[in-house]
Parts: sequence; C-alpha cells; structure tokens
Amino acid sequence: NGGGGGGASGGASGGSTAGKIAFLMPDRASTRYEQQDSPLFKAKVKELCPDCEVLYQNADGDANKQQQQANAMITQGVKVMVLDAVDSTAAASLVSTAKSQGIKVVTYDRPVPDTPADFYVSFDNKKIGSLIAGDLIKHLDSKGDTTGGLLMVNGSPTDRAAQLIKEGATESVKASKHPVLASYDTPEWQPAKAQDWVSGQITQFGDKITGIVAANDGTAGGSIAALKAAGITPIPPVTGNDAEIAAVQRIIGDSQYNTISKPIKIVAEKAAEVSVDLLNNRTPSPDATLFETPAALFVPTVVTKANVKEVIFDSGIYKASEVCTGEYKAGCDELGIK
Amino acid sequence: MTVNPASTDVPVATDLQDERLIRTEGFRGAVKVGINRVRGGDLGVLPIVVGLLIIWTIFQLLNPFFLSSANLVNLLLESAAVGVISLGIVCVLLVGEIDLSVGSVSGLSAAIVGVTFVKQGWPIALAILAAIAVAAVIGLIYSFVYNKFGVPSFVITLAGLLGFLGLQLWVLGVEGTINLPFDAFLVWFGQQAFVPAWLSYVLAALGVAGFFLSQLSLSRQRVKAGLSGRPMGLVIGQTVILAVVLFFSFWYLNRARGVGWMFVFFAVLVLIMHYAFTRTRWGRSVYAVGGNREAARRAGIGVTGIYTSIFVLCSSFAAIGGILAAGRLAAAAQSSGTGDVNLNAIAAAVIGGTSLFGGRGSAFSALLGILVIQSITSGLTLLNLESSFRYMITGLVLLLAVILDAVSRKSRTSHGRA
Amino acid sequence: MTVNPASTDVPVATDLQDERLIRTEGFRGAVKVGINRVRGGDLGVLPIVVGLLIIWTIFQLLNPFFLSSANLVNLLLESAAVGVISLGIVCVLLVGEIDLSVGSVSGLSAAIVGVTFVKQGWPIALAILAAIAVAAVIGLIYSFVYNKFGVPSFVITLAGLLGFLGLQLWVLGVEGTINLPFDAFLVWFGQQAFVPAWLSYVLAALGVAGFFLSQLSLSRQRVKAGLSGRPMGLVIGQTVILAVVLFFSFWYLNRARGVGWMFVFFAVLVLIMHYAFTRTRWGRSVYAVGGNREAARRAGIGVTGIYTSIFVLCSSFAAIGGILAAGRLAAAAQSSGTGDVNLNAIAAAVIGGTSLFGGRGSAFSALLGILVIQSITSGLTLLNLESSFRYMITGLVLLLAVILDAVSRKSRTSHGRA
Amino acid sequence: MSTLPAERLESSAPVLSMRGVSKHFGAVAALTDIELDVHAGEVVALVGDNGAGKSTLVKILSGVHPQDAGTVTFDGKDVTIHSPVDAINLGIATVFQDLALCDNLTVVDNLFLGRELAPWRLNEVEMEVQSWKLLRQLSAKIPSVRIAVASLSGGQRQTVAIARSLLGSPKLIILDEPTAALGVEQTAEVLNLVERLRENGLAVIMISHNMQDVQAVSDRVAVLRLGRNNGTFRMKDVSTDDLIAAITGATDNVVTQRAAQTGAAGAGGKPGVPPEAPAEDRQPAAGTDEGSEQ
Amino acid sequence: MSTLPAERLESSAPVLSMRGVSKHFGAVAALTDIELDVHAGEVVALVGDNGAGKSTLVKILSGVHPQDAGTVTFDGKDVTIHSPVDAINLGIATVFQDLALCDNLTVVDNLFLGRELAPWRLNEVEMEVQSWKLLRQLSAKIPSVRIAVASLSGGQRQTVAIARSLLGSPKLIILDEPTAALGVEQTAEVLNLVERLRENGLAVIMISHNMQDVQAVSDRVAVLRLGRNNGTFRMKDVSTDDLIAAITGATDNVVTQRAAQTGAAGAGGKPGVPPEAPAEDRQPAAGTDEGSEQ
Ligand SMILES: Nc1ncnc2c1ncn2[C@@H]1O[C@H](COP(=O)(O)OP(=O)(O)OP(=O)(O)O)[C@@H](O)[C@H]1O
Ligand SMILES: Nc1ncnc2c1ncn2[C@@H]1O[C@H](COP(=O)(O)OP(=O)(O)OP(=O)(O)O)[C@@H](O)[C@H]1O
Ligand SMILES: [Mg+2]
Ligand SMILES: [Mg+2]
Repeated sequence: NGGGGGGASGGASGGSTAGKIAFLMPDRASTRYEQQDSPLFKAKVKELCPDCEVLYQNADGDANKQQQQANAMITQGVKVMVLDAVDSTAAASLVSTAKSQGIKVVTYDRPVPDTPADFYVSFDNKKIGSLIAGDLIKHLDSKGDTTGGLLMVNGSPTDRAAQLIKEGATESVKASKHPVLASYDTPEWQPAKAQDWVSGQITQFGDKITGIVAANDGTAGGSIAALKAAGITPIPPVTGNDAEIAAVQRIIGDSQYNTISKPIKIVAEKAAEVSVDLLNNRTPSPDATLFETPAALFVPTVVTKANVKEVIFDSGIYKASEVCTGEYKAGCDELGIK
Repeated sequence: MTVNPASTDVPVATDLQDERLIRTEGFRGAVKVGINRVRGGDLGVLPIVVGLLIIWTIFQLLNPFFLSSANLVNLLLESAAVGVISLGIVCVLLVGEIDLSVGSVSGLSAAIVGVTFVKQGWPIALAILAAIAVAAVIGLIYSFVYNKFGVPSFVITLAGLLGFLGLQLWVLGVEGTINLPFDAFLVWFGQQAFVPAWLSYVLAALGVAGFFLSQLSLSRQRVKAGLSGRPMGLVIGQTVILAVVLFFSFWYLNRARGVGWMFVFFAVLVLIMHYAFTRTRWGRSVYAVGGNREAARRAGIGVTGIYTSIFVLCSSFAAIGGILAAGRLAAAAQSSGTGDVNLNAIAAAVIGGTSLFGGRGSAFSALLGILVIQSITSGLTLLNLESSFRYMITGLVLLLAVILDAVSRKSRTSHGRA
Repeated sequence: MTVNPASTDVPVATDLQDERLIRTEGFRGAVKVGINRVRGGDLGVLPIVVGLLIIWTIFQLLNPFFLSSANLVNLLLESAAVGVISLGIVCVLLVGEIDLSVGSVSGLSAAIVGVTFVKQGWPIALAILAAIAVAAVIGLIYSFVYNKFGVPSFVITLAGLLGFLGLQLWVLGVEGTINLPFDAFLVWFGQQAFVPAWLSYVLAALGVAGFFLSQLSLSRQRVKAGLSGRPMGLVIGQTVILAVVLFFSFWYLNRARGVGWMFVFFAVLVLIMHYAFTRTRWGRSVYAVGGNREAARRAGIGVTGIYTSIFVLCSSFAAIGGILAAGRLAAAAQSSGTGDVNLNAIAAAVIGGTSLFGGRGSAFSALLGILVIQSITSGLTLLNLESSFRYMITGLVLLLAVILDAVSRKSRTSHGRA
Repeated sequence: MSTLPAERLESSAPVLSMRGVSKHFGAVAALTDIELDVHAGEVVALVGDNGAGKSTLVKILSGVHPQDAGTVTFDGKDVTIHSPVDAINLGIATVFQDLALCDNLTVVDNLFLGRELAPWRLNEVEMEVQSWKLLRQLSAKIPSVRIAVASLSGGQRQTVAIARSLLGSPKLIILDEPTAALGVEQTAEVLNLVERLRENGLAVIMISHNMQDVQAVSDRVAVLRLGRNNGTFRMKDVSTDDLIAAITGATDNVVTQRAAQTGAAGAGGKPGVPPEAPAEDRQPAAGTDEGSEQ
Repeated sequence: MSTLPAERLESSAPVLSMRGVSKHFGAVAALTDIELDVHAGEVVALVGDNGAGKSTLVKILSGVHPQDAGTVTFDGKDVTIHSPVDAINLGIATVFQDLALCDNLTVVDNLFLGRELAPWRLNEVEMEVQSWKLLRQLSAKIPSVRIAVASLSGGQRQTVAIARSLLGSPKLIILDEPTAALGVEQTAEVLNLVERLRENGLAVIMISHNMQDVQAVSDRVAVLRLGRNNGTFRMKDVSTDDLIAAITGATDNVVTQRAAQTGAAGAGGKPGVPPEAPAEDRQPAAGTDEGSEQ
C-alpha cells in the first residue's frame, strides 16, 4: 500500500508488478456486476498479479456517484482504472481526469466515445438490442406469426445504456414487418412498472400482441408476470438480456423466450489481463479499434431454450444446482441439464 | 334559519338547543346542511372523488380502453400493494411523523419471503409471518430510537431506508432475483384470485345491510338519549347510493375477471383501520398525539406507546405491501421496493387528504390517493407516450386533481379554522 | 448564583437586572454560561460538529487516505453542488414547506445550460442566466399555486418533480447526454479552479479580522446603550479559535490542490443566506411565517410575498446547484438530478438541524449536513465494500451521527421548550 | 373619572362605525346585524358572555376574517378590510385574545415583528433598548428579552402582545381581554395605559369580563349577547347589575345569586360582586341608543 | 361562607405537601425552595405576580416538568411524579393555564381524552350526553359539542378544560387561572363549583389574579414572589391590600395608587379594589406558618 496523500501522479511508470486497480461498475439494474464481473475479474487479477489489489465500486446508476468513486480511487493511488460507465457520454470527463493524472483507463462493457481510453473491452449495447430483437423476429417469422405487433419494454429513460439498447432493438424491429404496438421506457428498470404497463397494453391490444422486446431480464420478468396474470396462454415470446438465474429459469420453464449471455468470464478475464499489462507498462494487443481506442470486442450469445444447456451450463456459467430448483426441476430434466 | 314546523312542539334535542345554530331537522334540513357544507368547503372526501371522476372521464375520452372492465380490474389489483403501504404511511402521518423506509422494508420482506419460501422451502405462511415479524421488529427499533433519543423520524427512517436496502441486497445475495413459483398461493393471490360473481354480490349486500343497520341503530340510540337522530330520509338516501355504487361496480368488474381478492384484502384493511382510528380509544389517542402531543401527554395518554404501535404498524403494513407486490410480480428482486414506491405511498396518503403535520386524515385517504395515482399511471400507459411527455402529463394531471381538493379545503379554512 | 464582585458598584446592564437571572459577567461568567448551556443542551451546531469529527476519526482509522489532503479537497468539491441545493431546501423548510422537485429542477437547468451553451452556442453566462431564470419562473409557478389554491407544497412539488423531469428529458432530446467542453469556464470552475495558497491565507485573515471587528463593535454599541456587552475575553477566545481553524484548514488543504473555488462559492452563499436570515427584516419574517403563519400575517407581514420569495430562492438555488453539478461532471445528462439528489439535499438540511416543521434552523445546517453526508459517502467509498454493506453502514453511521445531536436537543427540551 | 367629557366626543363623527355586520361559521351564526360606533378619545368596552362574538368582531375589524355582510366606516370612509395589512395601514392596532405571537422568536423579535428597525441591517441594539423601555412601562416581569416567547408565562406573553400594539402610531387600539392573564400590578398599569391612550385622543375598544376594569376605564359599554347587540350604555348611567343582566339576559342569574348568598352568609369584609340598587335607566337596544346620541 | 371550619382541617395531615422544591430553566431560576401544604376539603389560593412561578409549580405537581430539587408528599407518601400519568394515577387533576386541548379534536373527544367510554367500541352517544350535562352545569355557551375546539372562543375553550378535570375522581384539583377567560356567569359557576368540590372533601389549589375570586372561595392564600414563598395567609385574617403588598413586594404600588386616585376622583359607586384597613396579623413566612399549624 504505497501512494501517499498527495495523489497518484507519476505512479504508473517504474515497472513494478504490484499496484491498485479500480474496478468501477455502473448499477444494480442487473445482478451481473456483483454476481459475475467483479468476482471473475478479481480472481483473474489475483492469478496474474498476486500482490495487486482490486478496488470494486458500484455507482448504483448515478453518474455523480461514479465520479466521486473515481476521485476516491485516484486519491487512493490506483494505477489502472477499469470503468463501466454509468453514462458513457458523461464519463468522458472521468476518463480525461484519470488520464491527466497518469492513470491508465480501460473502458469496460460500455464504450466512452468522446475521449479515447487506453483500452476497450466489451460488446456494445446497441448490438445487444438488435440481437435480442432480431432473434425474436426470426422466431416470429418462422412461426408465421405476422398478424399482430410487438411491445417494446425499454430500460430506464434516464439511463444512457438503456437508450443504446433501445436504439439497437428499434433498428431491428423497423427492418422487419412487425409493427410496434407501443413502446415504454421503464423508470429505473423497475419490473413492477413494466408489469403495470404491459397489463395496460393487454387490455388495449389483447391477443394482437405477438411478442415483447424487453430490454433486460428484470423487465422481462415483469412483462411475463403481466401476461400470466392476464391469463394469456400460451404467452407470447418475451426477450431478455443479462442471463440472470431467474431468467434462465424462466427460459427453462418456457415463460421467457430468450436472453443474452455475455461471455462475461472471457471479458472479465480479458479486462484483468489488459489491466495487469497496463500496470506493467506493457501494451495489450487489440483486435480492433473503436472510437480511437484499441479494443477487444466479444460477441454475446442469444440464449433460447434450444441452446440454454450448451451456453449456460456446459460452459459453466451457472451450475444446475443453482438453477434447477423446485418447479424448474422438470424442465431441466427434460433438457438434460444436471 | 327556518325552523322546521314539525319540530316546534316536540322537545328540541340536547345538541340543537343553542339559539345561534341555524336550525335543521328532517330530510330537508339535512339537505340544507349538506348544501351549507358544500358552500363552506367541508366536503370530506368528495373533492378528491370528483377529481378522480374527472381524471377518469378525460382518460376515457382519450382512450376508450381506459374504463373497460378489464383495465379497471387491473387498476384495482395494481393499487393494492402500494395502497397497503400507504395505509401504513397514513398511520405515521396521523401522529405527525414520517416513514421514508417503507420501500426498503417492503423490499426486504419480499426478499425474506423469497429466500425462506423458495430457497429454504419454508411453508408460505411461515415465510410471510417471518417477514412481517422482521418488519415489526424494525418498527420497534424505530420507535425505540424515536422515543429514547428524540431523533426526528425523518432521519431515523432515512437511515432505515439505506440500511434495510442494504439488508435486502444482502438477503437476496448475489443472485438478485428470486422467482416465486407461479402456482404458489402468493402468486395466485396476486394474479389469479378473483371474487366469484355471486360472492361479490353477497358481499355487497352484506355491506349495504351492515351500513344501514348500524346507521339506524346509532340514530335510535341518539334519539333515546335525547340527542338529535339522523334523519331517516338521509340514512335511506345514503344507503341507496352506497348500494348503487357497490352493486354497479361489482357488476361492471364482473364483466371482466371481477374484483381481485388482493384488492378486497386491501379494502378490508382500510375498513379495519378506519374502525380502529374512529371507534377505539387507541385511534382517538393517535389523533390526539398528532394534533397536540403535549396536550395528549397531559391527558394521561401513553404517548410513547402510541408511537411504538404506529411505527410497528407502519412497518408491518410496508411488509404486507411488499409481500403482495412480490406475489403480483411473482418474484422478489433487488429492485423490489425501490424507485418511487416510497414517494407513491406517501403521495397517495397526502393526495387522499392526510395532513403531513399530523392529526388530520383518514384511512380512506390511502385508498383514494392510490386510486388517483394509479389511474394517472394507467391512463398514461394506454396513451403510449414518450417518457418526457409521460412525466410532464403525470405532473400536470396530479396537480390539477389536487388543486380541486385544495380549493375546497381553502374555502373551508376561510370559513373558520376547523 | 454568585454575583461577580466587580459588577456590584457599576450600574447593572438593563438586560441583567432581573433578580431571577443567575448572574454572569466577564469571561468567567461567560464560561459559566457556556457550561450551563452545555448541560442544558443548548449547544447550537456543536453536537453535529462533534458527530462529524467522530465520523472522520473512525474513517481515518479504517482507511488512512480518508483524512488525506487530496481526499478532503475532493470531499469539499463534491459537497458544493448538493450543498447549494440544500441551502434552498433550508429556505423552504424554514417556512414549514418542502420542495421535492429540487432534483428535477437542477437536472433541468443542467440540461438548459447544456443545450443553449453547447448546441446553440450561447455565451456561457447567458446560458447560466437563462437556466436560473427558468428555475425562478418555476418557483413563481409553485408559489402562485401555493398562495392561490393552498395546495400543500408536498404535492405541488411532487407534480413538479415529475413534470420537470419530463421537461429535462424533452430538452435533452434523444441524444440524452451533452458533454460540456473541458475548456469551458463551468467545467474549469467545477474541476480545476482552486484558490491560490496566498489568496487563501489572505481570505482567512480577512474573515478573522471581520469577525473580530464586528463582534467588538457590537459589544461597544451594546454597552453604550446600557446593555450588557460581550466579555472581551470571550470575543478574543472565539476569534482565536476561528483563526486556528481557518488557517489550519487552508494550510492542510493547500498541501494538495487547495480549496476549490466551487466550495468557496458555496460557503459564500451560505454566509450570505445566514446574513439574510438573521440580519434582515425579510429573514425575520421567514422565521415568523415558519413559526406561526397566522401570527405573522396578523403582524402585517406579507405572507404570500414571503412564500413567493422562498420558492423562487429554492428553485434558483436548485438551478445553481444543478449547473455546478453539470460543471463538475462536465456533462448534462438525462440522469442529472435524479437518484438521491433530492433526498440528500433534504437530509442534509435536516441533519444539520433545520426542522421539518418550520421556524427553526440556520443556513449553516446545509453546510454541516452535506459535510456529514459526503463524509460518510466518501469514507465508505474508500472502504471498498459491497453495495449491501455500503448501504447498511451508511444507514448506521447516519443514525449514530444524528442521535448525538438529538440527545443534546432532547436534553434542551427537557429543560424548557425554547 | 375621565377628564374628557364623553358627551362632547360622542357628538363628533365616529372614528369607526359598523352597520349591519354579520358573520357565520358553518352552521353557527357568530354575529348578526351588529352596530358599533367608536369616537376618538373614547374608550368603548365591549362585553358579553363567552361565545357572544366579541373576538369575532375584533377579528373582522383587524382583517383576520372578512365579514359576511354589513359595512365598516373608518375615519368617515367606507372601508373593506381584507387583510391585517389593510387594518394596520388604516391605523388599527389589535391585541388578540389568542395573542398571536411567534413562539419560536424571541421577545424582541416579536415586539418588532413586521416593523423592524433598519430592514436591511437590523438594529438589534436599539430594538432591545426600546423593548426594555416598553416592557418596564408595563411592569412586565420578564427576565430576558432574548428568550423565545414559548418559554414565557401566560401573563408575560400577554404583556408582550400589549407592548406590541403600542409600537406603531394607531388611531384605534383594540384590546381583546388584555388583562385576562395579568397580575394585579400589570393590570393596573394596563388600565393606566388605556387612560393615557384616551388622553392622547386615540379610540380604544376594550373587551373584558372583569366589570371592575370595565367600569374603571371605559366611557361607554356595548353589550353583545349570542351574536347580537344587546344595548349600549353610558358608563356613568349604568350599574354593575344592569350590565350583568344585559350580558346574561336575565336579572336573576347565578351572579346575583352568588352575590346575594355571599351577602347572606355574612362573611364580612370579603367583597364579592358588590350588591347595588338596580338602576332603572338601562337603555334597551343598541340601535335606538346610538341613534339618540347622534 | 364555607360550612367546614378551616382550622379543623388544617390540623389533619395534608393531602399534599411540598418541601424545598426548586426548578430552573437555563439561566432563570423559576422556583426556589418552595413549601406548600394543602389539606383535604380546603381551597388554597396560589397568587403571585406574572412570572412568579405559579404555573411552573403546577406543572411540577402534574408531572409536566420534573423538579430539580425538593420533595413532594402526597397522601402521606413521598412521591416522584415523572409524568402526567403518574399525577393522574395519584388523583391529581389539573386545568392548565395554556389549557392543553387538542385543537383538531371535537369538544367531546377532548373532554373524554384518555378516558373514553368503551375503549374498543367507543360509546359516542353516552359521551355526548355526559358532555352536554357537564357543560350545562358550567353554563357553557357552546353551540355544538361536535365541532373542533380550534373553532371555540377563548372562554369556551377554558370551560371545556375545566369540565375535563371533573371527569375522573381526583383527590386534588389544581386550577391554573380557571376563570381568566370566562364570562361573569361562567365565573360564578366555577366559583360555585369550587365550593362544591370543597364540600365534597376534595383539596383544591386555585391560581388567580382576581382578588375578589380568591377571597370569595379560598380558605388559605399562598403568595409566590419571583419564584420564592412570600407568605401564607388565612383568608379570614388578611385584607386585599395586604395580599397585594405581598404579591408586588411593596405596600405602595401602582394598584394602591390607582385605588387612591380612583377614590379621589370620586367616581362613586364603582368598586375599584376596595380599600380596607391594613390587618396586622399578617403571617410572615410560609415555614413558620405551616409549622405553627401542625
Ligand atoms: N374559526 C371559527 N370557526 C367556527 N366557529 C367559530 C370560529 N371562531 C369563532 N367561532 C364561534 O363563534 C362564536 C363566537 O366566538 P368568539 O370567539 O367571537 O366569542 P367571544 O365573544 O370572543 O367569547 P370569549 O369571551 O369566550 O372570548 C363561538 O360560538 C365560536 O364557537
Ligand atoms: N419552559 C420554560 N422554559 C424557560 N423558561 C420558562 C419556562 N416556563 C417558564 N419559564 C420561566 O419561568 C418563570 C415562571 O413562569 P410561570 O409560568 O411559572 O409563571 P406564572 O407565575 O404562572 O405567571 P403568570 O401569572 O403570568 O401565569 C417565568 O419567568 C418564565 O419565563
Ligand atoms: Mg373572545
Ligand atoms: Mg401561569
């Protein structure tokens, strides 16, 4: 624990292996950051650099809080900052502040377009939006279900990432022949809000609803609860995103159509490698350049009932014992998940 | 000003003997009193009911689905969970305090039910009891800190808001969201349980008969004691109105799925609290403490006991509301109870007419307030607006609904402080 | 109880003639009064300062970076924006009202500055003025609705919270976030502008000298008018304490980047409001309206004018706070002003000792309260905890910090209502 | 007792004159068709039973409540008093029965509320000096003027409220039961004060339930009963018993009964309400009475 | 006037006895070393200037404030009265000067507050009937008992507060300026009531600034001055002037000046404070007085 009170300028040079790495995550709208990203990242760093310390922070979806956390990290003398920005536009100032103090910045999960960082590791949210919607549309087309239209349950209106997902999904939907019946920005990603809204749309559109594009697994859960409460059978396909356990269970239980599994293990470990490289003044090798930033981009996988075993269980993201509880036991058995 | 000729020869009731009273007896008198009250602004819940009707009319004009049976059925179901929480808020507001942590406590109880019932496999009843017990203990802690140290409840419950949100996250663990099985009682109760049509009419009949008989017996008792009775015409009139409203509502809702048991549960809680507030010594003490704490203390009321009961009640209602919400969502999530649950619960109580400064309000304000809020939400849901307009219009409609109420209140104050 | 022998031959000051007064004169008397006040619980802001010191000590023990100059510099900068908003909240709380919409209004002003300055290319000063003007108009609307219809401010500003959030989203348009250029004055002010060391000492010296001279002249005036003066020893003592605190703080902060101009700006606003509250007729009227609205009205105070000025001030401070926050973040975003800005601003005022029920509080409570809140946040950030624990500990520390204050307050009330 | 002959004053135009003023609160008619005249340099006592409507009348005059009907003429002009500010601007100063002090403010703050010296840089020293002067004048027993009025005793609060009303330069001072909570010494000072006010040519309306005080200082007495005028009397023409009869609406009432009983029990030397010969010159109704004076 | 001889009563053990009671608020010593005894069937008047500490004494007895020092003996037992509940349980009923009513509740609600009939299913009818009975007994002029006390006049509120104290079955009734806001009729009723209470063997402490009222009903008078005992007198032995001298601390005071002046002005037939021969049997201090009695 070096780094006196005077800040961390100039700490990056010198080639010492030990150092502090800040790992700044944006929110709790999905559980992945605490459930997956943070432990995986920490484990990999520990493996690569046993003396390194990872300082984890979650900004609870508040850009100002993230700025405070970043400042606190700088005060503590971190040398590398892995940043998953709450607001990818506003984070420009964070990146440049950190860089001006000689701290290496790895943007993670969400890019910061306005200011080039030292490295970018991730997939982009817009792509995710178009993937889930595209998959849904393919499914509907294959069923020949073209009479009705879609509902779009987007993320929080005050969340930049949600807007990106919305843009991607809207593009996919626009390109298809499925009309959008109604679209809703769910305040603070609240499942209960999504539920209330979908309930309202059900009274309005009834069985005209052929599918729902929900921006994450939470809002998907709310939408499904609304469909079930309205007694609609079979329920129209609902998309999701994040591959939370609850969503995987719903996919197995046939109530959610798809979700997105991001290769978080791979991404987190890649981020860890890049961070340790940067800490040691090595230049990590990019596979692409995005927003003037060297980048490693990964493609997330859409998970449906057809590939859930393979993507989620065979690759070890979750264990069957975590998911196949109670009522989901039968579904798991059917799919051969053990 | 006019003396009813029928009453001149019979002895004047004890409570009507003062010369300055503008005399009113019989049905016509009652109507006159009614008009006087309207002009004087003493309208009780009428303005907010009128506000609600206006909101409904406007949204119905904008979207014909709004007043469809199916949508109203949803509206009622969606009101229940936050409504129950709001009932707890009414309790704390009546003693002039506040509870900012109802959202977190509701989320925590949802989490406890989720973990104990789904993960640990406890029976659902036990899980619910455990969650409510935890909430009651939270209420006890609040009241202890409040009574012992005199910390303003705003700050105590702000600490609680943060602390119990943390506890909720911790209880849920890394998984974040726990699905409740769709065949669980709770989920059924929140989504599928509707009062059968015949039962709803039986209930309505019982309610109407109960109202009529209690009014009648009260009136008889008063006359026997030498006080003025309630004019028979008025009692019958009110009964008829109640009957029409109840039967029509049930009939209309029964055209779709009917009245959800969850809403009935909420309504019953409101009635119980109304009874407790108005017909028990405890309720009287609550109003006294809220109106003038020192006077209540000097009257020998155990003020700390009242605060304790109120905080425990509020937290318990928050827990019940949280559990209902979990049932309705069929999940306990990290986001349960966050967002605008707090604000909506408090706003419902205030919009319904409960004062933030204590001593004024009623259990019905939770019911009416949440109906106003949910109606606005539901109406805008059907309009399919962009977020920015949705927010702006929500604010505007809310303001208009309440201005109506406030104007009548204001005219009341200008006619005297009462 | 003991009479100072020195004072027996000189005529007793007009304000000390009552036989029942426990006599106190000179420095020893003042110390005795001080001890009496401590025992009687009349400690002003002392308990919350002590609470702050305890929080600092604990966090310093847990993480040695906490009290580092660099962290304190950040702490102060981070306090400024919400602190300014909280100053507005102090205003509304003093008249017994509330403003729930400060977050939205701050976000809206940030959006207006963002759009006019960055997109439309207005000069920054004009953009800022426009944003504040819009906020002032919002305050005017609030006060109009409040004065005209008597709608509780809770509901008006709840409507505003929603409505102006919508407006903010609408102003920002689809893009959502607008970055302010790094070389803009506002961003420089929020991130890079620090008081040069020499200037900070000059300012400190001026402050200390001003304090001493004003105390001295007040004391002289009082003695000349036949009242008791402030004992010279006490004045000197207080001046020395002030000087030590100021110079030490500046010296310590100057070891890192120094005191941010943004914090100085906030502190100056606090001082101005303190003056306005305590030394002007307007301020006196504000306290009167908050303490007893009807009595104030009967004393001929233009009550509606006071409310108007207060609502306009509160909204304007919210706008200034929002603009500062935008400068600090170097962006105006859809999420600006959302989240816990509202709650933190209100909590800061209340924790600093301003009553939610009107008539009691001071401008300094915004400063002290926000320092408490930011210290807890900053301390926990350094501890690198999981969200769940972070929330739980925040709640706990907050409660403990306030219990200290409340205990001393409680002992005051038990010694008399004042 | 008074040095100015009441007759001369009454012939001049009244400072204040109310005609047909009514006010009701919900179902209670608090005031019905009230008439009242007050001249400069005259002390008019307003008496009446509890709930007779005295304070309501005062509140109408001081702009707290608007009247429902009737006209108020002040200084010869028809006025409508919408708010306390209007009343203050007209020159009406009022001591309210419920005192209307701000509990959270100090004694000095309350005294100068709304008329602080030097509005942009309050002159606290001068205000404190003046406060002490005012309070001493009323024999107030207030230990410190820098404590919140919440911590004052009932009489101390009342003294503060009375002192407040003297600060402006009113033409009409209305005192609603000013001596109710005052000690004997302070009561005497207030009665002295009322006499001084009259000598300075101010009009004074004083409400009191204490017949001794009323008789000691007032020139005329107006009686209210259940919200209606029940006679106006010249002080020198009327006996205590007559007044009490007008207030209670009966010559045989519990007060006279007590007086008789006390006299009969022969507890010598204890002055109850002194029994007097019933005076027959009681003037029946306000309207005719006022008419005859003008 | 009273049917029970005061002497006999005073020889029995007192119901209430205070010794060395002190209380200070911040820098103000409100009470210093107070002694007071009250016997059953005795009416003790507590008089004193404004701010003398009378209400503070009452608040100590009724559990509102704890005393700082001294002992209170009730019914022969040393008691510590921590809270109003304690006082009520001991059998002490108090009418506070500031009335302590809940403004938001109706008259009936306030009367029965804390002792409602049928706690789980309030018997509103019976409570209303009893309320009317109580209020009629006090000649209250309250139009309706179903309106909030906020809308009552000052005297009406005071009547409600007095009626409240009669509802339990207390042993000691403390009345802090009960007649301050009352009309003549209501005052007479309250004085009658006090006499009835004495006849029923209750102990009564009555605070008043009205010397007539004090002399009409009390057996003994205790004088407080600036927070200290300033003598206890048997009523029959003391003159008004003596009492006023004890209250104000001077035989030559503004009250006697006014009385003299009024007398000199020759406004015949108007009873000011009746001048009486100064009685020489004034007992100097409470301690010795009480000692000699036991
Ligand atoms: N704000 C109000 N709302 C309703 N009724 C009121 C209000 N103010 C007064 N009243 C009623 O009007 C009547 C007259 O009240 P007012 O206060 O004028 O009496 P008062 O003559 O001053 O009596 P007191 O001698 O007791 O002070 C009372 O019956 C009272 O109940
Ligand atoms: N809560 C309190 N806080 C501070 N000082 C108080 C408090 N209560 C009373 N005092 C002070 O104690 C003194 C005695 O007050 P108290 O109310 O007992 O007087 P009192 O004899 O009842 O006077 P009055 O005849 O005016 O009612 C007063 O100087 C008053 O300022
Ligand atoms: Mg009155
Ligand atoms: Mg008193």
